[in-house]
Amino acid sequence: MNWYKYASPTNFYPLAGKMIPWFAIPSAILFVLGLYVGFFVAPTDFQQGDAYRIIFIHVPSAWMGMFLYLLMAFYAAIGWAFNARLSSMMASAISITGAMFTALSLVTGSLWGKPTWGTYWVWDARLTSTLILLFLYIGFISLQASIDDRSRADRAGAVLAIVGVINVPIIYFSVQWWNTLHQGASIRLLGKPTIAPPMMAAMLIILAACWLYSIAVVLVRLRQIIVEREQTAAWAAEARA
Amino acid sequence: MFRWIVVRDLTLAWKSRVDVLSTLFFFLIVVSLFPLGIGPETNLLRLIAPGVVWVAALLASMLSLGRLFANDYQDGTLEQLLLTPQPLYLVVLGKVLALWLVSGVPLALMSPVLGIQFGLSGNTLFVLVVSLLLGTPVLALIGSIGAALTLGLRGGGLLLSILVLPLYIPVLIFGSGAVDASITGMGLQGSLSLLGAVLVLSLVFAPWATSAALRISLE
Amino acid sequence: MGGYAFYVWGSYLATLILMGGEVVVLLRRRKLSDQQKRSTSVVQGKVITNETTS
Amino acid sequence: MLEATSLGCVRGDRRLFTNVNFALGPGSLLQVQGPNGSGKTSLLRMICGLLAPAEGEIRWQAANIHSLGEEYFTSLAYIGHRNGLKEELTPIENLRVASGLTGTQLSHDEATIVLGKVGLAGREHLPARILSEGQRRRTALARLLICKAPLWVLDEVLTSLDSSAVRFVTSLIREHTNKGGITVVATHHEFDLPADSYQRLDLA
Repeated sequence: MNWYKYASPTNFYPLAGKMIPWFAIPSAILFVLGLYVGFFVAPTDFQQGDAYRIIFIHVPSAWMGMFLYLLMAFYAAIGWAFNARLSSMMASAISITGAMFTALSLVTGSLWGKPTWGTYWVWDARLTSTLILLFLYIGFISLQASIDDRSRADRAGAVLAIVGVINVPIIYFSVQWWNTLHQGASIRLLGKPTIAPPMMAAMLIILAACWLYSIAVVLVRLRQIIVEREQTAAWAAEARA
Repeated sequence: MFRWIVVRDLTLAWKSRVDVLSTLFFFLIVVSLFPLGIGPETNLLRLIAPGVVWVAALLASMLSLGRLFANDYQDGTLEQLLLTPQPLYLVVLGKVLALWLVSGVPLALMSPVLGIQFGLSGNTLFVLVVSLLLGTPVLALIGSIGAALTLGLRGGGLLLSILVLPLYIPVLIFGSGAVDASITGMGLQGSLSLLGAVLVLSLVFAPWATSAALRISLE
Repeated sequence: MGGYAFYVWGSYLATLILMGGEVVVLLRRRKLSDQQKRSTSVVQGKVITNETTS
Repeated sequence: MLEATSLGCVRGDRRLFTNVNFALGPGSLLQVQGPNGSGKTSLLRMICGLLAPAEGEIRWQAANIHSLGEEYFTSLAYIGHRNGLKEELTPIENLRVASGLTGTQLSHDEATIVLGKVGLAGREHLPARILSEGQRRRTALARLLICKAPLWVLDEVLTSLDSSAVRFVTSLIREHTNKGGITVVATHHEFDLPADSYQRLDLA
């Protein structure tokens, strides 16, 4: 079984098509299951009442946003180092879903902040770092959008992603440091209520659902990018012939 | 050969003094806007002074990035710089050093004048200058990556700021943290040493990333 | 929901809007490029598209 | 010895040329011809190492130019479409900077002599932006006189030059070829050189 032939976009296209339902359907199932566990099985928290149920989507989306950035940078670096177009396309496909998850975690984070701290935006270390991560995503997406030549866009994006990955820990550390500097004891966003098993179960189920969702959406967008790139190449060849 | 790059860029900057000065005037004007916006009472101004001066330094040094590669790209000298027998890493370092000498250092030396406007005392002014002297090279180094990536793109200036500002945040935090610490009398070795660490890290990584970005943009 | 209904349902509504929106945008993008592909291949030989390629 | 094997180039999504092969021994000249947009400039930039080939390989003295890195540039002189001059600097300053960057120190009078040879006598001290396009092109060409690079890559060098400048450039190239140098030039101008050292490559 020669795996190498799937490295070329045109061969990977049908394979991706077959894989999508295998990820999309389980993702929907897990979502429903996770929500059911989160809302009916998990008890009401004595401290925060039912407001804490927001963390079932807030925490997984924050993790997804973070991990997809690292995955994007990995694919971009591979695409640049080995001149593998498919891998660079993968990075571009991941970037939008990653940005979506980061934005989602910010929205749910602030909606959760209101009942627990009384304000929509808390300059907490994790929320602020997630905001900066969103800026890094926006930088990557807008850089790739403003370059017409695809191979330059891929490689320029790769450089930015690698520089971004080196900076992410520094940014997280500096925000953490800044947070302790100005607020003394940092109020932990999670509030660390006793995590009852069903709560943790709900969160992990939804995390798995987000994972499957991301793979499905990224594969669809990847096929879309392959089609659009091959189309322009075909037109160009056609026009020149 | 490294000397030639720096000499060349310094003479060029000297010949087009106007837009070098405009970066400094921008810094001056932006900082002076804040008291007009917030009100003249000094204890409030003293509180916000580190942040204001540092954000203005950030924006001013980002404006000066436009000059780093853009006109060399237009007149074809950038290609020649890529074809010199010395490593591109050194060429980039030379250009960034020249840019820093022309925009970063005067910025830092001018900052005490603004500090006084904000009611900062002698010792803090000294810390302000030191933190800016340590910080502005990092701004130039990281900014050079963005300048190389957005070479020749439409909407370059705006795109450059979207790429580079998030990467500037650690420098902003450590820099203004140092000045803030000296105002409140807390130990400022922590933030200055962190700033120094970021400087060393960007001195090592940034030129490599910039030369890779230059090769990509000039394909 | 103990008085927090607005925030809990609000955040799940946001989840629906963002994740659902992403899928809808993606599917519409695919439909759009399929139409373009059909319009080019329908005209045999000569390449005619609704927007000129540079 | 400059060798290219099965070179291919893809710009954006268009394949400009493929399977280009040539071998240039000392004292030979390759003239690259073809309509606009056929990839002449891309081929020349590929030879300089500015553009990575999509397929194939270029070897200088039997070593791949990408593995040679900066060493390769000591033996290369490239003049592209754009002159590579700074508008604010005078020809003398431009020349001295160019030579300084390649490691050879050029004094003020040496620069003046070279500029005199290129036909810029008396205009050495004017900022380049005042000079005409032809004069700026001559200043760019002056770089060829001062560098000792055996490989010259010239892109449309003869455009916007008057007849005396064209004669000067062709004599320069002939002298370079006789001394055992290699030249790759993209132009429609015919050079009168001995047949065995004259190769043509048509990218139509």
